[in-house]
Amino acid sequence: MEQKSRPAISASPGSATVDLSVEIAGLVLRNPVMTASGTFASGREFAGFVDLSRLGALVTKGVSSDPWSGNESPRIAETSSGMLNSIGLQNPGVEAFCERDLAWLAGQDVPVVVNVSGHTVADYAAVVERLERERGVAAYEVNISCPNLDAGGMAFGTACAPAAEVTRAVRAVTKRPVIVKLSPNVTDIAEIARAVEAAGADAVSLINTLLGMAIDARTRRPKLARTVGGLSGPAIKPVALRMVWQVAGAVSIPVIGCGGIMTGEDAVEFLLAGASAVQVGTANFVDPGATVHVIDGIVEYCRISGISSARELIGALDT
Amino acid sequence: MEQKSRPAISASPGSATVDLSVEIAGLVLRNPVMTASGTFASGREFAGFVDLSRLGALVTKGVSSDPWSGNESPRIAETSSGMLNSIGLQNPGVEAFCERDLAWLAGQDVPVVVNVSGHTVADYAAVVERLERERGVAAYEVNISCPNLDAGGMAFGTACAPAAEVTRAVRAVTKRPVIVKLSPNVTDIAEIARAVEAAGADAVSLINTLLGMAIDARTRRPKLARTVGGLSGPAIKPVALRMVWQVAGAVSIPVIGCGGIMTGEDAVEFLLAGASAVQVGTANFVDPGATVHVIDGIVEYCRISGISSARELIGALDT
Amino acid sequence: MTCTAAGHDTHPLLERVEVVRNDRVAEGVGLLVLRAPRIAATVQPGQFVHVRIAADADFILRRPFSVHRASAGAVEILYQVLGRGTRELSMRAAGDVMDAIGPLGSGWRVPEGTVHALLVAGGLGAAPLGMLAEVLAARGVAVSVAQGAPTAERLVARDLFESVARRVEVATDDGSAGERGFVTVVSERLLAADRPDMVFVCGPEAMARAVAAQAAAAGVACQVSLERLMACGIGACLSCVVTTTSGRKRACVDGPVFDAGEVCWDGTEVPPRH
Amino acid sequence: MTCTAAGHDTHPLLERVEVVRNDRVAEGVGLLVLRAPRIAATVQPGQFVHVRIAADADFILRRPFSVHRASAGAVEILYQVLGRGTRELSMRAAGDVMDAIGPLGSGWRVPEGTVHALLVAGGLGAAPLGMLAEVLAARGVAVSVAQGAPTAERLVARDLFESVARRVEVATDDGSAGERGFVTVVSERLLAADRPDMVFVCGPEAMARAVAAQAAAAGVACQVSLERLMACGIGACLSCVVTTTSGRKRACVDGPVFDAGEVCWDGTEVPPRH
Ligand SMILES: Cc1cc2nc3c(=O)[nH]c(=O)nc-3n(C[C@H](O)[C@H](O)[C@H](O)COP(=O)(O)OP(=O)(O)OC[C@H]3O[C@@H](n4cnc5c(N)ncnc54)[C@H](O)[C@@H]3O)c2cc1C
Ligand SMILES: Cc1cc2nc3c(=O)[nH]c(=O)nc-3n(C[C@H](O)[C@H](O)[C@H](O)COP(=O)(O)OP(=O)(O)OC[C@H]3O[C@@H](n4cnc5c(N)ncnc54)[C@H](O)[C@@H]3O)c2cc1C
Ligand SMILES: Cc1cc2nc3c(=O)[nH]c(=O)nc-3n(C[C@H](O)[C@H](O)[C@H](O)COP(=O)(O)O)c2cc1C
Ligand SMILES: Cc1cc2nc3c(=O)[nH]c(=O)nc-3n(C[C@H](O)[C@H](O)[C@H](O)COP(=O)(O)O)c2cc1C
Ligand code: FES
Ligand code: FES
Repeated sequence: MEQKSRPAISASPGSATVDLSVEIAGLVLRNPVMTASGTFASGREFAGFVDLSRLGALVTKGVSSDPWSGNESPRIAETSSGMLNSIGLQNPGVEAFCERDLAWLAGQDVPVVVNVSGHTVADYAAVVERLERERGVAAYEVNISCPNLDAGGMAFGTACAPAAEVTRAVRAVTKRPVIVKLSPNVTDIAEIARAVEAAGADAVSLINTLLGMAIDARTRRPKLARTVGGLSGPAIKPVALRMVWQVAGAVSIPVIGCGGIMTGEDAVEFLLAGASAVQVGTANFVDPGATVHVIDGIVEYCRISGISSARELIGALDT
Repeated sequence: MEQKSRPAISASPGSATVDLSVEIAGLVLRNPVMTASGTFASGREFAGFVDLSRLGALVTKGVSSDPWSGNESPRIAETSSGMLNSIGLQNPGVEAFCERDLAWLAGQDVPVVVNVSGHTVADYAAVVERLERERGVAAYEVNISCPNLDAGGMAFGTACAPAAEVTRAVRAVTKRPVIVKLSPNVTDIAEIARAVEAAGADAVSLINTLLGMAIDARTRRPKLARTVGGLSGPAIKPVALRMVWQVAGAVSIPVIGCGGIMTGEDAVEFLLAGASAVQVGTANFVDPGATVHVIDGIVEYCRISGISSARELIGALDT
Repeated sequence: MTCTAAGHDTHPLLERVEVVRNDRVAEGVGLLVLRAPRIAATVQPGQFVHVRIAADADFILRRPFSVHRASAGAVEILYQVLGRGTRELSMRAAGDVMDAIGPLGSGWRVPEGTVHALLVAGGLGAAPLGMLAEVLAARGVAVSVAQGAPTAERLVARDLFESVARRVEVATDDGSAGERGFVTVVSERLLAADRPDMVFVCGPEAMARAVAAQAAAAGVACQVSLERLMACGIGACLSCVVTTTSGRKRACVDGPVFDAGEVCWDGTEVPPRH
Repeated sequence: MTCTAAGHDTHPLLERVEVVRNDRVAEGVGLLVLRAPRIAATVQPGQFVHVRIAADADFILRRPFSVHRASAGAVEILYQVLGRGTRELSMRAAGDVMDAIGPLGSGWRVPEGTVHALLVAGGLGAAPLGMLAEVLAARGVAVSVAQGAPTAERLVARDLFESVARRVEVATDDGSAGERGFVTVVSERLLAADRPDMVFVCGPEAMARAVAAQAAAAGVACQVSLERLMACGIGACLSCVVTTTSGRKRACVDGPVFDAGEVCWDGTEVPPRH
């Protein structure tokens, strides 16, 4: 554990009595609300809307060893209560990321979780090895939804063996906390969670996007240039909650919940299902202040319910 | 093929020039619009809202060999652009079904597809064997999303071997068309589709509901008595379309598309993705005339687009 | 026992309904008057309508509401603002159009020869009892009403009850009107004092259950109107089941009114209101 | 080249905006006037606002619209009704409140010493050129406008252009006003006749590309405003990329206005409008 943010009492107005701090893999966060990778860039664009020091943690967009140019446009399509994206993990590569983004983030008072992408096991390890030379990385989030080019393009995260292999490779090169971000496009997500736990993950985050597709009946073409993309937003919240609940019951490492969180109440639902922290993704596009509104909403919920610490909510579902 | 509905020109006003008929497993339907199992009962309740003879086919609720009492209440929960249900396949058993429902349906001018449930392979075969003694069954739809009690409760539809086994068992006792209804809660739905095709299925239908969960933050309890349930409605349409597209590319038997269809345009999207017919489910609750409105919408689409046969749309996606 | 107010012989239909008036009648409670001539023509006390409140909203299901009163061409709905649907409903104004399926369900049954009826209303449970009170009074049945609410302001439909009932006794949680406490204290007293032939109950399930027990103890027949979350509203989806002595029945067609004696109180009601 | 109208030094903000007026100006086209003092105070020609049209609707994303004109305290948006969002927008009335992020993007750049400008507008492409025409005219730059639309009625913002431009020439698909045919015939002619220093183009991508080619052939600098589907609107999500000679750029912050010469026309525009 390198960076330890002060376990802080939430700064929300009138909330002096609610302790929002949570601990994930030895990292104490001032509150359970993180950004979801790819929806907040490295925070610079949101700095005018959100006081970044209010966030539990900032999860960066996916970073790969070399620059990736991503997919063709159109890259998004709107669906009922959701959206599809096929950005394709466009990023300037880890070198540029360190220079531009990490350097800027160093001046912000927020724990930084770097989301790591790769097409091969070696790719993942290479990114982390490079980042090990940098200060200001609180943890890694390993995105195993990337297509595994060594194995025909199925995502690493869709089977236990490759998921564990990536986890082990990253684990071998760092002592920092390793969060593995699970893919929901699987028959049994609990099984994958157990595999990465056994391979050394300190925590898991879920869910990444559900694979989906949209068609323009008029043009008879897919709405995304890449045909398929990832579904996110409120539409997927029920699936995300179910998976968080299943995984929390299957592993003993902390679970970070994500998928369709728009409000503080949504976040509370994920905590109740067993998440120790949450990530806010698509909501940032709807409301650039979404993360802070979610934090304030959790505080309000706790105050109305007479709860003094958000930790009391974790796994407190009454089934 | 026992019952053959007349390949009919749609009866929609002013649509005399659009041929909506499609063929599924030797069964010629007057149009590609069926009801989705469990959302239309056996049609009686909808008869005041829909002229049943307008439907391509009527798919009954799931029927099991013995009566099933289903799950406790609450059995539904609303979610963003969708709903969860945990009805639990409540039904009076195949004997009562034949007496009450099939007998009534015999007087309706609509092909009847009987949806079959079971907890063991023998259950499925028993239901079909009983129904073989009845006239007025156009085809079977085998719901392999049921928990397999012989194998620890995982659904039959989540692995190739049990899915194929159920298919073979049903295939062995009938010459009528066998449609296998696939579960979306799998890593690779195309693989399951190929397995049931090889086991003798004449067609596949998809998707059944996505496993989800909803939580009431105020009471800290799951919104469903059974904790988890099946997600349906517009929220799941992108996932359904993607799976239909994948499966249509993987098998050579016809594919019946289902999931979030509310309008004629939605139905057209499924046809373009490769479905030969579609099923309308949750929409029936929103608008009891939904099936007919979907049929009318397809006709309107065809007329605006200058298409004379709905069959031209099947798989016509321009990727 | 003759079913004089059964809904089984009326066919539900889908009707375009127009808002005539939508007034706030208490904190978080509205009275909606809908022009709905076809529904109004056949609706019986205790039946409900299934309303599509919004078309392009992020929630998709209809919402069921009892018909509180019916007049030539219009039905009235008394609703409590609880969530997204009822919040939307509270914003509808005269001239707005929605669609409604109705009349639905099997309403209150009034046996021939009923002389004295006791109506027990908890909170918004008053809604389906309004039309019943009017119909009973018009037939010359003596009506007593036991009504409970959190506070005086929430004693909805009081004018209606006062105008047709022989007596109305109330209880409020805060004592701001009538007895302080639960309506069950009042119903117990009226059961003993009036010796009614029939008790009609609607309110939170725990309260309905308690009143049913009181009626049973007094040897008086009792009907309860139960709420379940409903998807279709027309008997097809099986989301609304009530466990009865003769198996699971659907609240939307076999109910919402049940004979209290056949209900297996299994605690599966919808979550209690705020 | 000095950037006199760059948006980079203004910080986007989230503002509660109130509808002042929402008028139909042509078949399927509306003019929306929004009270938005903070956005109006800094917006530059070619910038846009990202509007949250509805909160509880089944669609969740904001919708980007160019600022057509700005006055003290208000901005105007010229919008075409295409789908759910713009249909909702067309139903907003005076007093309704929404929220908008803006001003966003990097607008038109007017090099110092510009003497004569040619504005080429296709359909709703006229929207981001309105404020530009006014600003140019106010600076004493001679403005010519080439405008195209399907039919005469759809030649939006005509009064504005007529009032500030030296000349406005039009083309319509059906010949109901001006030339019958594409606006490119008119732009070609004006390029030759006026010998402008700069061409500013907005319209369907095929048309913008054609005009850019005309300008390049004539040796005249050219800027194009491009549309992409946008999620965040503030540079974070990478949904809006435009392929340029220096890699993929984000239309929402690096654009929507690009130098025509840097655009790699790759045919990945949003689907053409109906
Ligand atoms: C046959 C029948 C008749 C009814 N008649 C009336 C009536 O006359 N007046 C009236 O105000 N309401 C009536 N209800 C209840 C009404 O349907 C619900 O209050 C309404 O659907 C809530 O919708 P919503 O979108 O506002 O709340 P939602 O957003 O759906 O839910 C908000 C909260 O209310 C709870 N809730 C949802 N439905 C109910 C319910 N049925 N009862 C209690 N809590 C619920 C939810 O669990 C949640 O906590 C009736 C219900 C039934 C089944
Ligand atoms: C920087 C920028 C500035 C814009 N300025 C204006 C403006 O001033 N006036 C104006 O009317 N529109 C403008 N647009 C386009 C406007 O944002 C879209 O028309 C609008 O978002 C459509 O929303 P909808 O919900 O009505 O349509 P949707 O339901 O989202 O889509 C309906 C149909 O329109 C198509 N569509 C969606 N977005 C666009 C688009 N950007 N261009 C063309 N077709 C699209 C869809 O593919 C679909 O076929 C601008 C777009 C951008 C990126
Ligand atoms: C535009 C976009 C880009 C994303 N990029 C990444 C990424 O780079 N790495 C990653 O692990 N997840 C990525 N995701 C997935 C989100 O982090 C999140 O898991 C998912 O969107 C579900 O959460 P939400 O519903 O709150 O958006 C992306 C999502 C979106 C919408
Ligand atoms: C209330 C309800 C009951 C259902 N019952 C069954 C069933 O008995 N058998 C079955 O195969 N599918 C059943 N389904 C699944 C639907 O047939 C359909 O596959 C699913 O709802 C997706 O389609 P939709 O989004 O159009 O509803 C049920 C769905 C709902 C909502
Ligand atoms: S609500 Fe569908 S059966 Fe009662
Ligand atoms: S819209 Fe998000 S980066 Fe441009």
